[in-house]
Amino acid sequence: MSKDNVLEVRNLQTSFSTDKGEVRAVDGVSFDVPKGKTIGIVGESGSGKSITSLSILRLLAENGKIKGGEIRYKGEDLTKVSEKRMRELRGNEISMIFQEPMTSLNPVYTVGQQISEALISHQGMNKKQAMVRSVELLKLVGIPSPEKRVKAYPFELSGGMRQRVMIAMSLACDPEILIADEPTTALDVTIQAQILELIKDLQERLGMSVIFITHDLGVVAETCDYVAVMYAGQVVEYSDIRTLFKQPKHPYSIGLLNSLPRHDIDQEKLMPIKGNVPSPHEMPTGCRFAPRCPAATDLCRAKMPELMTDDSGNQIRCWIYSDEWPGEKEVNVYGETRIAKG
Amino acid sequence: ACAGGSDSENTSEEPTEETEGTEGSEGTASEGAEGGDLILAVLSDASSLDPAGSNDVPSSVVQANIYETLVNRDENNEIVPGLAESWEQVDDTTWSFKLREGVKFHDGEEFNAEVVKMNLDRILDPAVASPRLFLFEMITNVEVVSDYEVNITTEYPFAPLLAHLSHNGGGMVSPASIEADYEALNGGADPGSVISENPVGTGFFKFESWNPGSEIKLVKNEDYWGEEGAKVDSVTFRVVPDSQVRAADLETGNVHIIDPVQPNEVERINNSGVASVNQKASSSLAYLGFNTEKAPFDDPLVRQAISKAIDREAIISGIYDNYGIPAIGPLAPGIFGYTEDIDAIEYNMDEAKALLEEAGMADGFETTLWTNDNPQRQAIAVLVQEALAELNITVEIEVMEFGTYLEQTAAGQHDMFILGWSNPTGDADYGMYALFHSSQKGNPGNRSFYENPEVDELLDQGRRETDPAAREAIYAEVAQLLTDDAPMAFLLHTEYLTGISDNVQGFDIGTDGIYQLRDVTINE
Amino acid sequence: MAKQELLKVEGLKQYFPIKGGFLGRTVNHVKAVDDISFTIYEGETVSIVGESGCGKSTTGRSILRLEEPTEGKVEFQGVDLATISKRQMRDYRKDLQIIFQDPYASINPRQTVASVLNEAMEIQNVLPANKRRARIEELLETVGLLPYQADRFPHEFSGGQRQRIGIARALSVDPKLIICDEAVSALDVSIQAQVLNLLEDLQEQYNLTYLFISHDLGVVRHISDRIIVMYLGKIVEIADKHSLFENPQHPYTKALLSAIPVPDPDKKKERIVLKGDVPSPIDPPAGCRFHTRCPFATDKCRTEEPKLRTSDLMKEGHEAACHYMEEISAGAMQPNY
Amino acid sequence: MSEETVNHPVTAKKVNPQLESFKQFWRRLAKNRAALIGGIMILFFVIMAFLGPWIISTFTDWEPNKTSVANKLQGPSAEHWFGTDSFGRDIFTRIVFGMKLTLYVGFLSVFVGGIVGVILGIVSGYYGGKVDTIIMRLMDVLLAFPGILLALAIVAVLGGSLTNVIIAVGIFSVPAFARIVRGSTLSVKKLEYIDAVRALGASDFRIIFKHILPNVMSPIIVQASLRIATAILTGAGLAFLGLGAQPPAPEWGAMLNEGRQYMYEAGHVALFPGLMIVVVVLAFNIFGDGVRDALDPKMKK
Amino acid sequence: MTKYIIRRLLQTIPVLIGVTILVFSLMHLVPGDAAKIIAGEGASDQTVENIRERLGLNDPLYVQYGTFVGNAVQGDLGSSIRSGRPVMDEIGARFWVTFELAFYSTIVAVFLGLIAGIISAVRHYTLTDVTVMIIALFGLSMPNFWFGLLLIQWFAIGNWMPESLEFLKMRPSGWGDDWRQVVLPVLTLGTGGAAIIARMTRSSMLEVIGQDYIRTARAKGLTERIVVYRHALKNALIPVVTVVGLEFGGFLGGAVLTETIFAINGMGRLTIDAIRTRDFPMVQGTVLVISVLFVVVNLLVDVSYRYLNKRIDLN
Ligand SMILES: Nc1ncnc2c1ncn2[C@@H]1O[C@H](COP(=O)(O)OP(=O)(O)OP(=O)(O)O)[C@@H](O)[C@H]1O
Ligand SMILES: Nc1ncnc2c1ncn2[C@@H]1O[C@H](COP(=O)(O)OP(=O)(O)OP(=O)(O)O)[C@@H](O)[C@H]1O
Ligand SMILES: [Mg+2]
Ligand SMILES: [Mg+2]
Repeated sequence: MSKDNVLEVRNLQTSFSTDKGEVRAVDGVSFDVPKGKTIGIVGESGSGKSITSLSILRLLAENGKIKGGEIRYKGEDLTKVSEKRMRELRGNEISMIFQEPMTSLNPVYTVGQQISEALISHQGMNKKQAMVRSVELLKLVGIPSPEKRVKAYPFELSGGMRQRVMIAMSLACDPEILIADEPTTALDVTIQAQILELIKDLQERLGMSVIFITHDLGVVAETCDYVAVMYAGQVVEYSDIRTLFKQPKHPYSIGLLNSLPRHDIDQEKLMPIKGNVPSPHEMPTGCRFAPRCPAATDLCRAKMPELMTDDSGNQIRCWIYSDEWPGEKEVNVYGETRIAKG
Repeated sequence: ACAGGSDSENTSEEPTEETEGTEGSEGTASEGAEGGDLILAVLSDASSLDPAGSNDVPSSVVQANIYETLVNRDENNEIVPGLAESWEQVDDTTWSFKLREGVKFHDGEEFNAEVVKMNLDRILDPAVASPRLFLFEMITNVEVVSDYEVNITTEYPFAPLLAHLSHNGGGMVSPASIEADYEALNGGADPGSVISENPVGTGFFKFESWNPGSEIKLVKNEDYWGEEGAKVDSVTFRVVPDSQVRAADLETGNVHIIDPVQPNEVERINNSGVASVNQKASSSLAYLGFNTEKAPFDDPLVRQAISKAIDREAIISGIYDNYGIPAIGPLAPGIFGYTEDIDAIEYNMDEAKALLEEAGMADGFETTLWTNDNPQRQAIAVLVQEALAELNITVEIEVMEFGTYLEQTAAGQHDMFILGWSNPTGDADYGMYALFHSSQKGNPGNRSFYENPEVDELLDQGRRETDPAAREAIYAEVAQLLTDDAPMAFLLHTEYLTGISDNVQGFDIGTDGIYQLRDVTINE
Repeated sequence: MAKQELLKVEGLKQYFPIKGGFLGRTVNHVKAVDDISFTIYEGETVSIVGESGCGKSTTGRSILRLEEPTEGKVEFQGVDLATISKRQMRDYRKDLQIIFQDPYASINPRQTVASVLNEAMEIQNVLPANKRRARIEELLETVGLLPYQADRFPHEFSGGQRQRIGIARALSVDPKLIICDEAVSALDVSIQAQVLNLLEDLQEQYNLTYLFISHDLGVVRHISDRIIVMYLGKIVEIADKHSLFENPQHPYTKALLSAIPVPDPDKKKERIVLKGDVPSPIDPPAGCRFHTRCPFATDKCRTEEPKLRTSDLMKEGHEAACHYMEEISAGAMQPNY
Repeated sequence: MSEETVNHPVTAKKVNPQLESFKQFWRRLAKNRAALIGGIMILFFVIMAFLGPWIISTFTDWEPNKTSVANKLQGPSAEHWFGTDSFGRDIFTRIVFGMKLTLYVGFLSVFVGGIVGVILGIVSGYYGGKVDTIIMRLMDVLLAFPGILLALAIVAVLGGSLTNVIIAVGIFSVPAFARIVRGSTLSVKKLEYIDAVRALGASDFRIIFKHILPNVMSPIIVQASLRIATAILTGAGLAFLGLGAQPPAPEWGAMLNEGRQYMYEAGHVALFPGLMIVVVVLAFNIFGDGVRDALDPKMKK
Repeated sequence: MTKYIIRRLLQTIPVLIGVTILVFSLMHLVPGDAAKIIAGEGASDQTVENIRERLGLNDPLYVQYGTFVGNAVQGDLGSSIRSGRPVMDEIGARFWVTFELAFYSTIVAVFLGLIAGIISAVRHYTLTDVTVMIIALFGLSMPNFWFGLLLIQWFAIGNWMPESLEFLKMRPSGWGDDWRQVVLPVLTLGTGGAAIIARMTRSSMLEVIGQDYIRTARAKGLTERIVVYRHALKNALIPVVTVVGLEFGGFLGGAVLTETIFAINGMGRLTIDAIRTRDFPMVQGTVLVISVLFVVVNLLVDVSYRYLNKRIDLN
């Protein structure tokens, strides 16, 4: 384990048992979370982003199970530690903000009570101390008149404020890692801007690592240092932010960037990725993107590529960049040219 | 008065009829000590404790222990002195009563001729709208002759007047209560409300408390005018509607007397070792009525056929566990005017078939049989239905709720129906006039809509005739006519079944269902 | 070529009563749309943008009379749709169609694709019954589905495919104007691009006019000719897309544009972060509705409502509702964060 | 421009979608073992109601209404499986013959109450406003009126007969249906496809019957199967109070009421009808629960 | 809050008016004449007429209704036709009996139901869960009059009870003067209610456990105990409270059968008897009182919502 990674996820496999059999929602996810950095996980809806994060905290639904892989947190494999140990970590060293600020807070307790809970159980504070700290935390996340708001019920707050409360709650015990699962998707742009600023600011001040899950590439570009791109339960590309946006390698990443309508420049015609995301019940045997990939070869359709690390430490899951690539050396993907390795 | 059939589970609403009953059986060597609280578990609560205020058995049984009447009837159905020491018939329509002196009401008021007048006038007062008015409506004048002498004048010669006066509808209420009640009436209250709330009579028990729907408590009247007053300190009438529960209460010693006992429970109680069942013939009649105005029941042959097809013994044994006797006419044995000397209809299926054939109905017909939701009556209906099937008569049973039932049978919408009639005055007039006189069609009692001028004539005579022997002859004649005409199939006279704890002595029940409580003692 | 007016909205108001009190009296109103006016010309795409709850959808729905407008005119080819009878309105519905946001909720789950489309044609009596089947298959091909899929149920399709069914339904009655209420917002980017392209193609092919409702400025920029910016039930700025993106005048528009993250790590720009939340449309602030969050607000803004107007700074047809457009662009006013 | 749908082979395999969706429902129902048991029990009872009397009258000489006073109140024996009642009638035979009456009360009253309730609920939910207020206040009135007393009063007005019991119990079920249907209608009404067909110019009639009704069916079915259970209980309760079926009809509630008099010496007379009521009601409850689970999208796992 | 309660009370007025109209018209549709019933058998038409006049039965229906409502508003429900006593007094004597019966039964139902429901939910899909739910289903499917009869047979008549257990014998009937009278009826009513509450609690708990905020609570590292009892239960109780309220309301008006079986002198039996004797004022009075109570109970339920869940906006 390299020194400055607080968390390393290796080949994570998570599946659900359902009516129609087992569903591999996450099937080969690997990424690192360097200390003090923000890593983004992007991908389409259903690609397994949330399940990845829930696997880290072991908060899967009852029919879900981690089937393989490792989640190394400071030397411990979280897939193996006891439930008791997990509880010590949750909310204390690794905490999480969820997508829906509206439903993620318990409607029958005041925000103060909900923030205090973690403090009482992890830091051994008494109720009074916890309240005092809650007020500080609310102030930290920029809630006006926190002394009053601490007694408010969630329904009395707007969406943006609730999300701030969620953040305050997750920061309560100064976690090492903050997982933010689409923390702004449900919010309006102007409010989203407020929250993004806040998270950035807090990270700088508190120096924690952040896993930022989103499907909004704009948000990623603004907040992250590294990005893992997920497709159909797998990480297809993991690289630093500039590489991804300037020189994306995986055809899916290229297609994704291409199909994005942008408000800052004019585009003649969008370049969509054809086809649909495969259903989790009928995954293609080879590369999962092959049915939609403009450069796909028979090899791609037959065999799943491994996640390969290149010289700069970035990772890619695509045959083009392997020695076995059977196709042309210059591959045209969505009008962009990529040099194959083989 | 339609007899609800005291064995019914839901008779609380049935305006059955009854009279007093204090004199009754003479103190049969009461070994028990005096005192104690006698608890009776009864089917339903009284509706009013004003003698003029209601006309149902549950009220009567309580009233009879608070109020007294001018005359009483003994166990042989003879009229004996009550609050009146003696009486004589002055002319056809005038009766003179000599009253007992020194009788005081529970509130200390004096009993005298004025009080009698007040009471009778009250019952006749349209403003009071007494349900017991029918008992006394022939009275035109009550005249106070002296302090202790009173004359009663009737509109027409009315032989059963004494019997009617023995009915506890003629119970004497304290004059102070009557005045207070009138005052309240003028103030907008319901008539009788004051009297019912706080009944004051001259009887050997005084009213103590009434928890509606639950219990009524009476206490011994220490100042009773008679030589013998009550033996127990108090009596509680507790309402326990469920028969099984009553029986259980009796067995566990929670109550001393239960009324009624279901026939099927008799054995169990007798075997319990702590109580036994007292049987007493009742004066009531259970009958199956026909709508004589409606085809095919306008044909006496059809009526007779049906009457013949009913096996009364089977009903009595099957449904009443033999606690009852078959009826040959409207009157029960022991009632004034009862006779056995008639050609009664007897069970005979073959004759029934022949009669029906004679009526041209050999192929039978479809009809309905109505009853109310009294289990015994329903059971009778089921048996009748089966029996008539043999005559090819298809019977559909319709069970109605009592209020509807009375309304619709009074309106003559029925074919056949099952009902009862009780006789609290013990007189043939009561047992026949309302049931069969053509002036009484519908609500007053003649639900068969029977009309026979001959019968009308005889019934009117029976009322006027003062000679008892002549009266008996008249009623015997009516009885035969009724047998021939068969406006109804007389079914049976039930028995009163009361469960009595072995600790209780001296209890008896009248043929009218009234409890005789004066001589009761408890031995615990 | 002179632009042909297709739809003209004038002084449109849509208030929703708030029931309460004894026996459910109306105690207040949600002023979802409060006096807006604009015009749409044939063949163009006009977009409405704004934050959640500012009245975008309501505007669309009032035009279609899915809600009865409280006040105002909606002239379609010269006929005021707001005043004609419901029966007459049914005939006009042929020309005005709508595509919704939620690909899951916008198709009856119990109908096959064919019966969805057939019903649409049946209601508007578009074709004789025996010709409809052919038309259905043609429509499916038009929107990029295969004819054999006609007998499938919605749940057998992906989100993007369902959205195509919705588009086919709208097309089935040959409309002139289609209102797209967040028609692509629920789709993933890769699918969204497919649908946007489809909409553009169809517009060309059938000379359709779109009223495009979205909160995604990227999408809006891509598809529109002109853009309307709404804030709390009012139009704050209206312009063709280039003027709007390059030369926004209203402080709200500026903030909105700056708030959107750009998928380009090198463009670290200055962001205007607005304070607070959007106020409630039940008791909207007096004066300029934006004044509670505006960094330039003055007393005048608090009392006097600005009208939509143009100024020297702006191209023709560009209007904004701010008292201080000129002062702000001249730098004469400093923001007060 | 159509290209993207590549996943499906062009060989059109035609499926009957209506059948498919039913099959899917059936599969889910079949997975729920309890529901299956309930369903089979109900099926068995229905068959018993129709065939039982026929079998008994064809193959035996038992009759439900044949009295035999001599045999009264006999305990269960080889000859009389469930014993005899106070008329000496065979209780088992009566129970078999009474099955039909019980199901009749259950199904028909729910049918009556369901139709009225569903119509009121849909109209109320769809039109809203004053109509809604009036209908819902009416439902409140019915709800506030103590249930069994309402039924009792209705039977008192109409007279006691099975039909009137059905009407009474039906009326008594109306508010439950109306409320549930109104609630579902409100949520279905908000769905965008309703607006879509409105935008196409569909009439209210079409919207209500073609688009809303089928989509509020699931809660109606669930409610109906659970309501049948309640209806049977209420019907039996009324019969127990002496209202309803006319003697000698072997209605179970009435049999129970009759048996009550003989609890001490012949407990079986009340036991068997009571037990049968429990079993039948239980079947409907189990089945209703199962249907709810099978129809509830949230319970997909 | 006070304002809310006042408004809610006002809103119940139309419902109560509806109830009175309904009961009034029902009672006047019932065949059977009150005057005749009072007059009794053999009364002359004149007597009946006198009584009709006295009771105001000859007035047009709307006048009668108006009089009834006018008096009711002043707390005067008229006098019973059968007993002549003020209806209020008659009801008063029975009200507390029924109220106590309903109250104790509710307590039993809530106690048993909550325990069973929570156990079932926490151990969902285990054998315990299945067993508890089967018992609950049984309780739900049992006609309570039959259950009551069984209890009587066991515990009161005792003819199924082995002699060694005779000490368990209970008083079978009535209400009040002996605690042993209370046990059986309360059990009879309470167990049925417990079954409903158990099922409701279970499904409500399961629903709540799937909510996002439960995941949030787990993500905070709280123990399962705290998650279940602090976070889930309080939310799950909200629909349960509704059921409890409805149960209590149902017990008040629907204990007729239990009251009949156990010979309890309560409101239910009073009403039935009144219906049977065409005691119109009494029927109107009891139904009105029961309905008012029902409405008040519902109001209390709504107020307790507010207590449990501050989010629910009472306005
Ligand atoms: N409890 C579950 N049972 C079965 N399948 C599940 C369950 N939870 C998630 N899945 C499946 O796992 C896959 C990944 O889901 P996940 O929530 O991680 O997607 P996501 O990338 O977070 O998408 P989104 O952007 O929509 O949040 C999906 O196909 C989903 O259907
Ligand atoms: N039927 C209605 N009754 C009451 N209020 C309504 C109704 N429909 C909309 N509103 C309110 O009107 C306002 C505008 O709603 P509208 O749906 O038009 O917003 P929007 O701009 O489309 O928002 P979004 O982006 O969230 O779709 C909101 O405050 C909303 O709550
Ligand atoms: Mg997710
Ligand atoms: Mg919208």
